[in-house]
Amino acid sequence: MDFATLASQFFIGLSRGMIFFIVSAGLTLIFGVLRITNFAHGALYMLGAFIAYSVSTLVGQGPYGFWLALLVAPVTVMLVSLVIERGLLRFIYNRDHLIQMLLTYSLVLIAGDLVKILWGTEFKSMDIPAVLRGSFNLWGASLPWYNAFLLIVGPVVALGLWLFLSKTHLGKICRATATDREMVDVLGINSTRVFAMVFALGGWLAGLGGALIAPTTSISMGMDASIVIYAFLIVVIGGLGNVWGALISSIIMGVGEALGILFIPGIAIIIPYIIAGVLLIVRPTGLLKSAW
Amino acid sequence: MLQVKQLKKAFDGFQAIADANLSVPKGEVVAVIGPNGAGKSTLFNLITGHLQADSGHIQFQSQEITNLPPYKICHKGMARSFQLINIFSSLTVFENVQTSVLAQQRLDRNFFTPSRRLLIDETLEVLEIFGLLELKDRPCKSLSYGDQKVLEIAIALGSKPKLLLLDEPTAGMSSEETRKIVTLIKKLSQEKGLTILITEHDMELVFDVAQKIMVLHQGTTIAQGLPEDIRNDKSVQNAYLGEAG
Amino acid sequence: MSANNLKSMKSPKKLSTYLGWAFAVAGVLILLVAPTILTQYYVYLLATVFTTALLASSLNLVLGNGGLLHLHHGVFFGVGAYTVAIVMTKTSWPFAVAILLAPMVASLIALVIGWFCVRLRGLYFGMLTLALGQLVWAIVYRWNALTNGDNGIHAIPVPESLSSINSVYYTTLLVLIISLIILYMITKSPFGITLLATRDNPVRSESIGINVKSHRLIAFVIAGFFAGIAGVLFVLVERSVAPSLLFWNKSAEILIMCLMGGLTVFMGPTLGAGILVLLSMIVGLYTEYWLLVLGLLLLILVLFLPQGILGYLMESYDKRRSMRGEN
Amino acid sequence: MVSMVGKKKSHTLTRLGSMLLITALMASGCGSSPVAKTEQKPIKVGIVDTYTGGAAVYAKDSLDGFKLAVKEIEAKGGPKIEFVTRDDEFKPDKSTSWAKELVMREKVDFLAGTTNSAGSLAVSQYAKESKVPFIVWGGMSDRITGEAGHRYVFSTLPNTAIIGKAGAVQLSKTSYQKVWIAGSDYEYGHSLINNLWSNLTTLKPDVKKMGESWWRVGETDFTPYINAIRSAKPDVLVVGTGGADMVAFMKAVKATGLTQEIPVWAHTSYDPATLRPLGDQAPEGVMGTNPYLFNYPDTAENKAFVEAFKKEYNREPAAFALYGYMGGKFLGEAITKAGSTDKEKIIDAMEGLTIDTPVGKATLRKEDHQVAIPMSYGVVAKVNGVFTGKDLHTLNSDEIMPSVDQILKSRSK
Repeated sequence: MDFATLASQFFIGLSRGMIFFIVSAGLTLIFGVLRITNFAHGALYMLGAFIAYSVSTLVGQGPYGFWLALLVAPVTVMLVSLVIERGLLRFIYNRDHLIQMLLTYSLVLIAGDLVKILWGTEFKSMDIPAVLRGSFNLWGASLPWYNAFLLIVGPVVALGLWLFLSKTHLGKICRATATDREMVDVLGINSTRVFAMVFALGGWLAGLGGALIAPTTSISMGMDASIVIYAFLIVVIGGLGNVWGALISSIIMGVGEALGILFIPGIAIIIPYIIAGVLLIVRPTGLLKSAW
Repeated sequence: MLQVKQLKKAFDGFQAIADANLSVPKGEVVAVIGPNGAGKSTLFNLITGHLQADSGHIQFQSQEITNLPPYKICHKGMARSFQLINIFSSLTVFENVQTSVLAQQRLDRNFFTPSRRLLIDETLEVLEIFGLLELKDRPCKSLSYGDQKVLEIAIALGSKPKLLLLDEPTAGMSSEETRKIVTLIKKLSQEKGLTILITEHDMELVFDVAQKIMVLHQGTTIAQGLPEDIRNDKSVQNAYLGEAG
Repeated sequence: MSANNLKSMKSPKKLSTYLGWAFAVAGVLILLVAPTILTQYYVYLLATVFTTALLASSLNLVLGNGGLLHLHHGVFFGVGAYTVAIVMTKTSWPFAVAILLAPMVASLIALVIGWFCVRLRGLYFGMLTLALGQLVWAIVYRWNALTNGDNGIHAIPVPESLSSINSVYYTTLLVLIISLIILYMITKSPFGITLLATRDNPVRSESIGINVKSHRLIAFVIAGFFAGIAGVLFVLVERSVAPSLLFWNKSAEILIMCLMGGLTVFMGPTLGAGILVLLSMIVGLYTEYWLLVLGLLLLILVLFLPQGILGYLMESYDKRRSMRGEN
Repeated sequence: MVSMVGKKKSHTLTRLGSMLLITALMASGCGSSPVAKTEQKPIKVGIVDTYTGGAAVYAKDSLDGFKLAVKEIEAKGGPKIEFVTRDDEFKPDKSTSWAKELVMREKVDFLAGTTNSAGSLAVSQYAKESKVPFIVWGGMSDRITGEAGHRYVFSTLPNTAIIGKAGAVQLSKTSYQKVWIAGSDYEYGHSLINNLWSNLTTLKPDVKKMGESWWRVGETDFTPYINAIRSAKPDVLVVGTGGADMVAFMKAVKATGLTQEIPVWAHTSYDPATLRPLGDQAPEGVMGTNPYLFNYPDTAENKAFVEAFKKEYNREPAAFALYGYMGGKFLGEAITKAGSTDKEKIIDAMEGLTIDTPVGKATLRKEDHQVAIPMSYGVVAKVNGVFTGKDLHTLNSDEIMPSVDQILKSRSK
């Protein structure tokens, strides 16, 4: 095993982790503030990918298609999330976890068939924008430009989230809500508005994840199921509700899986579960302090 | 019967219990008093195993019970009531007490005998002591606050304890209900011969029922002794005055 | 008050208890003669209902009675079914061994998973059941040599006497009834009452001398045991197994059944299982959008009938009774 | 934590009893629909297939192909064929449950379907028990007509044994020796690759396996796999992956420029279903095999089929459309040949039946009920600005079918 392979594999794993992070950050944020296990997060991600496809097809898969999709898809998903929150979720905030969970699961079932009705059964695909095609040489190994692009987007999103959580009023409320629900009520903050905004933000992140993954894969029904398990594992490992925990565990998961693929490629399929199992047995309540 | 020595407990750097010492002689009613935030509830939680102590010792009937899980401590003969109402909300009054009696008799792992046939008399006996017989088939949620508080203590008594810990048994009660509790405490102590450890805000009640008082201030035992000694203790007065000022 | 007086305080057996037995016996009698009236397909469908009902009822022991957010009960069902399948196709052991082994292996897996999970509370418990359950799924899916991977195991041999649809029907019915009686006895036993107490108030339960973690673990293992039995029944009915039995959406389906019938009522999950199995069949005849229908149904249920159908009926029955001044 | 009000008294028993009663009454109500018609009844086919989720695209194609065949048969005055469809959601337990409904309640004469191999195997087992013949046009596992085959199951699509052998024939004509194998970590991937490998080692004993990688179904990012494989520097990468994963894999091959260093073989690499979604991002030079293309073979029969299909559904037929179409055609011909609607006689007529199909003569082999059709092989290339298959050759069906001896040997195990 030469150094170049190891290094490039590391970076590829890191870029894989970035997608995980973007998707699971939204999930964990919703966990922390709304106390809701959002099974529909994967469906929102899938929706992001399909909308990204439609947008880029609408402008003829041209040079601007991807960038426009990257802008429009997350925002559309955000609006959908807002409708879900205002129309459904806000009625069940004081119900128990099971009820909340099953409500979001009902959205998974509905979304699956709706996507089929709206987009048909065929696999969709969108192009990688011209500037991000191909790969470049990294110490003798090659790294696709798109993965490098993800390595930039991931930290930008993380930085944005950090600024949001630590510098803005809403962000501070989010953190406060995540650590102590009662305090927010005591302070008399209009928590339903906060909930709506956080759920919308979570939706935006899911949509962004979907739009980012869209050019590298085939956009198909069922892509929600495969991501949602990853996102859940990551959120649990990181500590429920902790965005930075999600970042750390995304990286562990991405890099760990990539290295696993390099060293034990025969059983790559169970690597994430092994990582999750070991970490959860060592730290059953997550790597970082969870919201509750 | 109960010995607490140099107990310490901190939460995230805050020293809730700095140096607590307590000895409860058999058959007596002992009260722990102290200003708000003195650490009374924390002390109770440490004694009953709901919290883990950082250091120090708790001995019950000459046995080390420090940091044992609550259920083991309960089986050694120590039961407690809680400051906030802490009952089994979906069960009836009868079942609330029966659960406790079942656990005490180690029958909680019995799978096939219908529980309605088990330990009926024992449970009814406890309910009778607390005057809850008439209410026994009511869902406990439908009880008045005062009755729920009484049930709270009845559940503890279901464990047939040698030592009963009462955490603010009259908190939030009317004066009439409080009198009822006082009578109850005296009855348990005198007729049943129970050793009782109590925390209470109501000083009148404390000096009425307690044979011994321990004063906790900022997590530290500052005095321990007979009620009249405590009444005249300078440091105790300072502690209370300091809080007022 | 004397002991005699105390005794007189005990509730006498009510008429409704006997009426209940009468209903139960009548219901069982009807189900006993049902295969003579019904066409073969409905006999088969009812056998599926019985299997699913047992699975849902076993889940409800931990979910409804234990208050534990157990999100991946399908795993124990699948493990039970796979145990029978593997024993019958890969070994020469007799069928009796297979059916005895299945619930034991299922409860063993439940013991292992539960051992990790009962240390956690609430959502963490749920997430860990999900994660560890998916791990079991991944192993079953991947272990080709033992499980045939995603192809599943088919044409599982069962004894001649259990091969006709009618005998499968009666077997599943009998096992369901016996299991439900046992589960019912458990919920009414000290163990069951104590389980309710740990659900209502784990902290208080600890302080009255209940070892909450091990109590929950026992409930988890019992639930796994009965799910394993349901797995055996599944093999009797379908004679084939595939990893999809252990995938998490199967478990979600069971959760929906429990919720639909009502978590607080003993027969709720059974009703939910019956409704969902029959409904999925009826809807499937007309459209390929069953999952959409299920989603909408679940949405309505969650928003407007969270106590479930039977739970709702019981609530309104109790309300009417108390209005009439009974009790 | 789930918390709810639970007050249970002796009334629970009343409820328990009444519930059982209601269940029983409901059930007996359901059964009272009589099914009895005694006219000259057409043959009824019950189709169980996956119309929900990622695999729905295949079920749709095969169903459309089947419908076209039924229409054509009727137009020519052939036997009337009716059909109903059921969605198994890619769950094998649903497949059997629907198969039972179709046979017992709907009283179908034939079963057909399903894209899920496990579902196909499960239905096949029931077909054997109930003696209702089952035409597989979706499941690709070689077990269906191989070791688990029987009198009542037929397959009208090339299975993994055939594809694997075709791939081996193609690769045996190259000079590659060090092989890395990879694929989707499920039955289809493993079975295809195992078949390919065992045939390749027979045809070309000097090949050497360097290693293997397996990814989960639904993998979105193939770069870590490709990077790892690249570092091992094999002569050729042989891939068995299907469906949506195939498109994603090809994208990653292009993005990493893998073909410039390591040649790649993958079944259906130049299939329109793979290439169309890729747009101009298809990796040139990827070798592959393919059972059917709408523009290959370039024969009048194929053109007529494509024309008819396009007219009906406004799109070009893909491979699964052909499988469904052949399923319908075989059934129609067999009914005509048998001159009866008796299932056993139709089965007899189907065994060894040869019909004309868009890809030439196709035979349902008598011994194992597996369809034998030719297969093409070639590479992905840009022709006139469009990505398609190039250097196409045809492998005759007798070159790529596993021998009857082999099948019978595996069945006797």
